[in-house]
Amino acid sequence: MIRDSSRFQPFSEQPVRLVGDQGEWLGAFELDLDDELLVRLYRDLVLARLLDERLVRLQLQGKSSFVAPSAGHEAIQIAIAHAVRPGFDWLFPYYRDYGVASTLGVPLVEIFGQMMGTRADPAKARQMPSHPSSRALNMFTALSPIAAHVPPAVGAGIAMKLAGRGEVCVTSFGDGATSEGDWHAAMNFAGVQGAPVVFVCENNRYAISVELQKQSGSATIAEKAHAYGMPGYRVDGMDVLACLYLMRELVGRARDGFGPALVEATVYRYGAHSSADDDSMYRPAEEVAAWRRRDPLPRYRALLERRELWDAAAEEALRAEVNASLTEAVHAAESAGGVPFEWMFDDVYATRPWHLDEQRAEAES
Amino acid sequence: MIRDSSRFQPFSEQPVRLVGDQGEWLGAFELDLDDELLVRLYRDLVLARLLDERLVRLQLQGKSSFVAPSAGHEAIQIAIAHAVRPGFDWLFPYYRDYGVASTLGVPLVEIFGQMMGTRADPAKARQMPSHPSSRALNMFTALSPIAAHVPPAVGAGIAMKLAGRGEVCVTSFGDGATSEGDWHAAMNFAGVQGAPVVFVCENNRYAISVELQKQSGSATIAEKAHAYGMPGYRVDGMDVLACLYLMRELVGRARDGFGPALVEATVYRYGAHSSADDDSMYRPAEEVAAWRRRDPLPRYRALLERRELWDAAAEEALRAEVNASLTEAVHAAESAGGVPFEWMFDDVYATRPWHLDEQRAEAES
Amino acid sequence: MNIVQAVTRTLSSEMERDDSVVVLGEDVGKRGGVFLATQGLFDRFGPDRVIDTPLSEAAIIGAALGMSVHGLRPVAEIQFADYVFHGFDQLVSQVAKTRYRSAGQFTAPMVVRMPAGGGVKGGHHHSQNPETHFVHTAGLQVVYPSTPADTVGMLRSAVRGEDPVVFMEPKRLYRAVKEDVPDDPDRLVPFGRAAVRRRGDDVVLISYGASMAETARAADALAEQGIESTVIDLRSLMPWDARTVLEHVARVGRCVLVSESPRTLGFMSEVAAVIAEEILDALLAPPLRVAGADTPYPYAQDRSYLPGPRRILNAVQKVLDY
Amino acid sequence: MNIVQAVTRTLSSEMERDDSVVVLGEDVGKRGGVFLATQGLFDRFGPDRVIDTPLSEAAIIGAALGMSVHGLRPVAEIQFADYVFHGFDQLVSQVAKTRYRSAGQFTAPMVVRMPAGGGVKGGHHHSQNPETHFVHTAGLQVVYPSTPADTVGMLRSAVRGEDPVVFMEPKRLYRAVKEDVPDDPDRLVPFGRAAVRRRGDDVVLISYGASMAETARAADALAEQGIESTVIDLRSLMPWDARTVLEHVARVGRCVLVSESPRTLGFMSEVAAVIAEEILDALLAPPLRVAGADTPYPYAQDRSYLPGPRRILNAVQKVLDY
Ligand SMILES: Cc1ncc(C[n+]2csc(CCOP(=O)(O)OP(=O)(O)O)c2C)c(N)n1
Ligand SMILES: Cc1ncc(C[n+]2csc(CCOP(=O)(O)OP(=O)(O)O)c2C)c(N)n1
Ligand SMILES: [Mg+2]
Ligand SMILES: [Mg+2]
Repeated sequence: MIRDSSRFQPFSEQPVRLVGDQGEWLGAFELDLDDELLVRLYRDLVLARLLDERLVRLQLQGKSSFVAPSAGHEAIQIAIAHAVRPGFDWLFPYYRDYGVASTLGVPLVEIFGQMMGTRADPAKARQMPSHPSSRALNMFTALSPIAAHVPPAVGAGIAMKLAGRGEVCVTSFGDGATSEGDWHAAMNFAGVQGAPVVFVCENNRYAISVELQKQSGSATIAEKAHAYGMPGYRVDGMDVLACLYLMRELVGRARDGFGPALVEATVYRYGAHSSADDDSMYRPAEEVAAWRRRDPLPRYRALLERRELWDAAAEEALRAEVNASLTEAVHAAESAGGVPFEWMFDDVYATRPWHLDEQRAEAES
Repeated sequence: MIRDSSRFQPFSEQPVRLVGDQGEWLGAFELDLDDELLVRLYRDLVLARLLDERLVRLQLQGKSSFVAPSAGHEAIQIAIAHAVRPGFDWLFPYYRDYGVASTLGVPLVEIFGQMMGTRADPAKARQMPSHPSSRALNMFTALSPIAAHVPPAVGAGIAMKLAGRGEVCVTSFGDGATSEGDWHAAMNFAGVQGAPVVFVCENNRYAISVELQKQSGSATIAEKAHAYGMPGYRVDGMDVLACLYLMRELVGRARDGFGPALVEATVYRYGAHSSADDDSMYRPAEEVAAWRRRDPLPRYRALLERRELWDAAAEEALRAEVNASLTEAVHAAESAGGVPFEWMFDDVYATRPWHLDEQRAEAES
Repeated sequence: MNIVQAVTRTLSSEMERDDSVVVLGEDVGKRGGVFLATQGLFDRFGPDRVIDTPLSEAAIIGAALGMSVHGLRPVAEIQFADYVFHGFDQLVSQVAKTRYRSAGQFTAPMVVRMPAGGGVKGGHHHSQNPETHFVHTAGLQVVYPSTPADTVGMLRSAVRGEDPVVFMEPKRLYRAVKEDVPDDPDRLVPFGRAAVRRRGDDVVLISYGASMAETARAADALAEQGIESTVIDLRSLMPWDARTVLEHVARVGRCVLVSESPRTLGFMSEVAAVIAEEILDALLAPPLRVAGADTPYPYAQDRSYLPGPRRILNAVQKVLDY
Repeated sequence: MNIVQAVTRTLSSEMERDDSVVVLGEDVGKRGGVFLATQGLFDRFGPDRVIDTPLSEAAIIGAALGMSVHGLRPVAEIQFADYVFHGFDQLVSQVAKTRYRSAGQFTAPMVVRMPAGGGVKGGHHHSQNPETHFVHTAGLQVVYPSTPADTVGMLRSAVRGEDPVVFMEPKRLYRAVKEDVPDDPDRLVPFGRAAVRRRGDDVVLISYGASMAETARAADALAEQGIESTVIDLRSLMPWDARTVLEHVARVGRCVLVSESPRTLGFMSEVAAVIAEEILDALLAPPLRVAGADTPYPYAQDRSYLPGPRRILNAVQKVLDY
């Protein structure tokens, strides 16, 4: 059941790249996206970047207890969100996927509510910060245990196959996740079932401090797809157009019944692993600086400017607009207020059993 | 750290085969094993086959409660045992590996003691039948949970690498085992560490009733090695010489510090999965018959006969000799007698804690 | 109808009733499961709804979770309860917490069936009773019926429920216990209610699952000696029916708690703790546990490991003599 | 010396003493562990003995087993106790049963360290206390010290012992508790012995691990009210020191059992059950448990989830008023 992607070859040594350092188009085919979408992609990149900065700042201000920054990962995240049909397809993201959430349209107030643990979080502040979610958009609540969302993503994929409505599931995870047994079990089951799931590894070369060579027996993540009878692709995860074209192709392929695929998006996280980490202990500052020079935003902005779709004034206006909406959303999320103590005892089951009634009463007494 | 095997190519589509249907040598290189070893291999094949028949019979007679027959798997099992240095290298086998045990020299009385749960079992009849073991021969006690011995095998391999004495570890398992998360986690860790471990999959195309296509996303097991940065080889697991040459090569390669490898030995189990199974529910009798025609014993015997190393008289003498030693060992194992009730409470820890003293006393009262 | 048949027929009728019910696990297809609990379902409902999975319990439980989140009602089979540990994280960290961590936005109505218990010459890894691990995990419901009728009624409740259920089956009794079960598709046995199997004023015997057989035999033996026991079959362990237990133990004042999982932190530790907390003054004797040993499950001593009638009677004698 | 330092220094001196001691886990190398418990070991002992592993708890625990079987003395780190479930089968089915199933032919002297407990704003998966799962698994030793001195002494015992040890560390107290610890490499704290931290005749408070902090604070508050308590720190949960517990509870007649793992089948269920079985007649009041809730660990109510002094005092009042 393997249909090869028409534009891209699986298992290429070099990651697919479509936009050059100066914003030049490198594709062997024509760039055929309309201008509106091209601009929209840039807006989404900026939103994701500014959102991330805001989340980091909230943590520094003590308004949030934790953050896992996404700067450096935006291009692939935005491409994921643009490749799916929102509210129809499903996403099983991981904690760093704020670019997926913001692009998909998860309300900012919900995002900030979750980050600050207020009533604005539809999940009642049950999870620690950096666990995005959206029932309305079929985005399964992110969870902490690495790779543990991948088996459920495959289960959802199998259910989609049975339902036959053409839904697709996209699940994303880090490079470290590929070492977990759950990841393997899920990938293999998807391969056997030909489930419509696109697996996206945001390979930032580190799992906290552990670098890729200590993480993976194989040199690339993409080649692990061999083990599951599915194609594996490498893409420059900081090139939003390469990511989008590839993701659209693979989502379409899955939708048409040709089964799962694995994408390795090479990215880099600019910040520490999380607000609890100090990355200077394990990686040189020059390495970070070198990757920052490949930043997805200026590179893609240069492409837009070449096409006269963007300029400094547009940039300024956009940043002002985004910042204003972020400020407003933070404010709304904060003023929603904290969640009450006794909510702790709800939602363990559909109805609260006797022992939780007792425990709630004891705790309140 | 990949040194390619000189005689064999990894990831070949066709399994390596060195002996033809009529016992003709097919190798591109010369058969350079001495006659003694050539004969010894056949004796080991016959021992393994007759041992298996005896184990099956014991279960039918009600003297053992369970058996997982190995007929059809002998060639690769015997090759494993001949490729290692007994008592120096380590083995982490699985329940079906009686050919490994008998060839390595695990005393038959211990094997029967384990199968019948008598005092002749050095493991005190703690485990159900079909769980071979030998401390003296560094053969780790087989266990029931599929693939669970593979992570410890890798840990032992890493310890061997640190010790630097040139030990090697060989672990074997079925095709179904490759789906477990533990298997993946272990393979990957071995790949990262370059641990001296040879992984052998005895691919009999079924995990109980589940056929390979429902088991594995990839068409072959060998190609899964891509995911771990190690070479993967396919070999005709019913051709004892192909198995032996390949295993020696890979064990030597690991010993010399070139790291792990994966072997997929294509075999077939003639019997049901175990004495608790009825294979007619899921596979056609013709399929079994077809595989039986590739039986490792007559094929290899033909090679020996072509070289005038074997004849009907030798066969008859050997069978008589083996059967006599089996009968004697069964007798010795049986007359060792059952294990006492109170042994149940020992070996939970090095010394028995108070609560087990109490429980033992209560149970005896 | 015996207990395996109770499972098979209930699965079949639930699949008939509701298209969203699917079965998955190792060998559940053509083979009908190693205990034949899914026999015939593959032929009847086909490979889309009766799914032979690869050999991975994490894949089975994790995929079932994704299916249920997407709207199916999966019934997963773990071939032996002992193998649930390979998919343990999916069960305790993911399945159990799906409703809670999403505040009910996502839920996991699903069933994980597993044959459990010893006495089948299965050694360490075909004999265990891991209910403690599930009961201690908030978010899971745990049941362990001991009769065909309860198996039918509780499996129906499990399949139709709103939350994940660990459905433990007493494999030693699979074919040993038979009874007529009325063919009423709406007969559900609700969770959290114990069944009082026998009434007597001298001692209360409490058990569940496969050990109900030994407990009932002990009660018979006691009756022959003129000692009348109340026998409670808990059936449901999370939630469990503390009210019924406390009511009877308070009335009688003496009880013996029988379960075959390892004694330390076996389910009966909880029952004993609650009894001591709630009705201390009503106790005429200490609540005594008769349990499996705190050892791995041995092969050679397969039967002696179990809390059999002799050990139960010894304990009853102690609480009566107290 | 605080508790993290106690871990680091003990590992360092044990690695110095015995070449076969190796450390492995996620980020234990250059990063020194996310709590810095292995800081400096990588520089001192190199990558062969301080092994950064791939992100797989099954690989960590399973490889440690193989290493120990082959003669090393591995000390594995699970980054958070909550993630042990990803390697759970290796721990409960393999590590725990190695000695038993081989009748001592193969053994697994190894340590699995894991920071545990709540109160660190970590939500469901950085807060749990999974000791029940280990204690209920025959073959594992389980300890959960609450002081730097016990951490040193018990970690030494663990590394030098003959059987696998689950070594739980109270991460909430990592840097909060400090004391001088004599620099004596032969000072071992044996397993199975509780420490009596305070003596009083009105009530016995029993706890362990991180909850010792709240328990001690409750005892202080009681003392201010003129209520004198005996405070027992169990330290070791398998084996556990039932003798010391029974002796003091029998003497005083009233006890409160404090632990932060979920109440149902938390370790204190066992303690309560044993108290009820063994010394029923000495009890002047029911043994009351103050425990974590039977919910997944919540984020927003991180502190309220814990059994704090207020709830402990409420329970003490109840047993005194009984
Ligand atoms: C099962 C499990 N083990 C350990 C952890 C602790 N941990 C949190 S993030 C992380 C590294 C993840 O790395 P990767 O998958 O590459 O994702 P990245 O953070 O780099 O995007 C680790 C070890 C965890 N969350 N879950
Ligand atoms: C973890 C686990 N799950 C399920 C089982 C039940 N079981 C025993 S053998 C077996 C099939 C194994 O197949 P394979 O690995 O191909 O080995 P084979 O028996 O074919 O040689 C299964 C599912 C088990 N022993 N362990
Ligand atoms: Mg990473
Ligand atoms: Mg097989």
